[in-house]
Amino acid sequence: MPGLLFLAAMGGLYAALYYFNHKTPIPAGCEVEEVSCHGCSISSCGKHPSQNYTLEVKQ
Amino acid sequence: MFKKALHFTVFLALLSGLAGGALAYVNSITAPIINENAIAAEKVNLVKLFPGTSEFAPLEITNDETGFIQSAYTAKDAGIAYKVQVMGYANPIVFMVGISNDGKIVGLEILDLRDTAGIGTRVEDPEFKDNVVGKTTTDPLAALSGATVTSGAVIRGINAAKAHFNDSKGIDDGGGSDDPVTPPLVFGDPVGIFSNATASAPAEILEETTDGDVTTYLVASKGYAVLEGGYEGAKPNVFKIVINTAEKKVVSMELVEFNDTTGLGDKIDHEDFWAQFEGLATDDDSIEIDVVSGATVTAISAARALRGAIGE
Amino acid sequence: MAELFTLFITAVLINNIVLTRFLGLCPFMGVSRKTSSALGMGGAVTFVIFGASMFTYALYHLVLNKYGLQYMDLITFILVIASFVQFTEMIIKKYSPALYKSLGVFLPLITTNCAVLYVALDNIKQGFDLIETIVYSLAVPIGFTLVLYLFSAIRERLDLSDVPAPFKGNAIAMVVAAIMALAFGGLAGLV
Amino acid sequence: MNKLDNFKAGFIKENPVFALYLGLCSVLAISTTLNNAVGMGVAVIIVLTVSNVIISAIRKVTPSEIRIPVYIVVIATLVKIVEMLIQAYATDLYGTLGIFIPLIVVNCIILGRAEAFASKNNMLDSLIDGIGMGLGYTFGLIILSATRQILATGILNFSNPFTSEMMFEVRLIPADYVISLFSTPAGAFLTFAMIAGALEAYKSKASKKVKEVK
Repeated sequence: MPGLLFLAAMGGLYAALYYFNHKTPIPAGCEVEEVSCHGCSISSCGKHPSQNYTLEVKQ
Repeated sequence: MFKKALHFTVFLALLSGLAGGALAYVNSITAPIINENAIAAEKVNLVKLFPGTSEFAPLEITNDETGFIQSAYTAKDAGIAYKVQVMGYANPIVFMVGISNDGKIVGLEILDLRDTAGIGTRVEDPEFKDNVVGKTTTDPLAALSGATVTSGAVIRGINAAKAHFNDSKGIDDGGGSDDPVTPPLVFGDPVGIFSNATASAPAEILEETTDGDVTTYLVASKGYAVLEGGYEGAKPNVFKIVINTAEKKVVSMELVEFNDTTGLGDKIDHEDFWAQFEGLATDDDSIEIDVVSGATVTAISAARALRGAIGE
Repeated sequence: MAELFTLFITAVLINNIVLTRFLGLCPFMGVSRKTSSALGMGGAVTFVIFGASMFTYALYHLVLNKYGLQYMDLITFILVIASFVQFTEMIIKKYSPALYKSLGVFLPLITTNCAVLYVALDNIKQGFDLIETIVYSLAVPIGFTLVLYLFSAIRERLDLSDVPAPFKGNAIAMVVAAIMALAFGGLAGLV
Repeated sequence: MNKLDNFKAGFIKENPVFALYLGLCSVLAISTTLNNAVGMGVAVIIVLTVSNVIISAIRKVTPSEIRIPVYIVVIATLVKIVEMLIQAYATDLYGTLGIFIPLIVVNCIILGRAEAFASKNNMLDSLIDGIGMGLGYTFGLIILSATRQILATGILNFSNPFTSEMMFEVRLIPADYVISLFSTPAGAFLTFAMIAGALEAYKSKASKKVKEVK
């Protein structure tokens, strides 16, 4: 049982950090790097085309 | 914004909790099977240690200070088998040692040994195993002379198992040391004090002090470093020899300065070796001593020193 | 000391994570077009592997192993690595745009980089102590960076050469990796 | 019909391994023998299918902002479960695949399908997609492993992963003519490059034909 609570706490921490990180805007002048990333298939990557979350926030 | 964050946090926390529950459930099913498999893989060796026993159960090791014991199994009504890993000469050595319930070492199985062939691998020879198997958990164990690193490591591992066994059975081993005891000396062929072997390179008396009947000599005698090594700056060994001139007997002999190979020649510095000299008659030209196996040249240098001290 | 040095050299050159373990190949193929981005990626990977290994090592020995929760290693390691990356990215986004530009942009690529999880798991599997963990967790990403950098330098030239059409892109990169693996194979007798 | 086409495309034209370069790490590392390939393939099919179904089932309640962390937790749990099952029931397979089983978590193909397909489709379609993609992955893995094993040892064999009983064994190349280079890492890269190049050549030829017919 303490194991489950510990795991839940870690999961919660991750969710919170993930959310706040994606709320934090990318500093000016850094967006261009997205172009340099092709050929990679990591879809969890923020630069992956399927990751349109940051764009949603901007709108 | 924070309300949203809280919502996400709770969502993933719940999901993680569920995931943990699922993991715990599957683990509770598979853990015993995995345990059994591990024992099955180990069983071949376990049976070698405890022939006639087929029921083994893993034993949790909690109070092993050395960290050598990897795992342990209790053999039903027979004893405990320990799987031990120690650092050998260059690579780890893995072995299993079985201790019966009456406190005797019943078997030693070397599982992984990659030390020098012919030297370190001697721990697999009957000579070493016979030395270990049959001893009780309170007996000290001796390393193999000439292979002290590998055999010493194995013995430190066995001692860790012994310590755990004694601890769990409440046997008092007097806080037995972790280190192997000095191995007993292995003697080689005898050499006469006045034989040809000692005539070739006469020893040199450095100092002579007489106190009544007792004369003490400091004698420099060429050992391995000078005779065989022959490198620049090689020095002879220096011995202190006490002779009772009235009784014409050697009283004692000891090594004062050692200049031969460490780890080989210095084996002669052992009470068993010196005991041979005590009481030798100086007027008898047939007296002889046994050389030390593996330290022959240094041992002969001692004989040569005595010849020098007695004189022709 | 000598053993630690051997561990280091082995992890960097002989058992190079990219060329013999095939880990971290995704960024290897994706980010290895320019030497500058290869170095940025290498720096970010080094930071994350080292940091994540320290956290997971502590987590395993102080929590999981103590309370018999070894079976939760994988999920907690993943959560630690992912949280660590998110946290680091957030901090440097907010406080150091310059650092973000050189290293931070690679961070999101790393969460699911197999090399990070591999090192975290391997530290436990090999039974390393703290010092060995530190050396190993630095050596592996250094080896990664070295190979990534060499590879990007080769690829910059490869872009100018005439490659058979079906091999353009990733296939020719694999051939280059094969030749590099052969070359690194020659270092096997080093220790 | 459309579904079947999708299913088929995963094998050759959009093979996750050779065409999409997904999950390369484990593909190259464990592709030394046919046995490993099948074992790894089955593990991936199971994880991929079950994760697709679960993610599709919870897609309505999953907040889109944190969907990636949700997927990661689901996948990590499944992989650990599969790892424990393999360790318990197929010990030999566990011994050879070792650390590459937990690394399925970071295999891009699983997260990729979760994101691209399961999060947008119903459970049945996600199930089919998982099986199809998993089979495509296994197919790619088998091709690579069989090629390497034959070139490196001349022998192709397969044993039951649960009982380690040998099921078949054929020698295809005499022992004097085998190239052991193909069992080394360099051989893995080289074989992969050749197969990927051949697939690319086949694809461009096929599309030319289509144009000519038109």
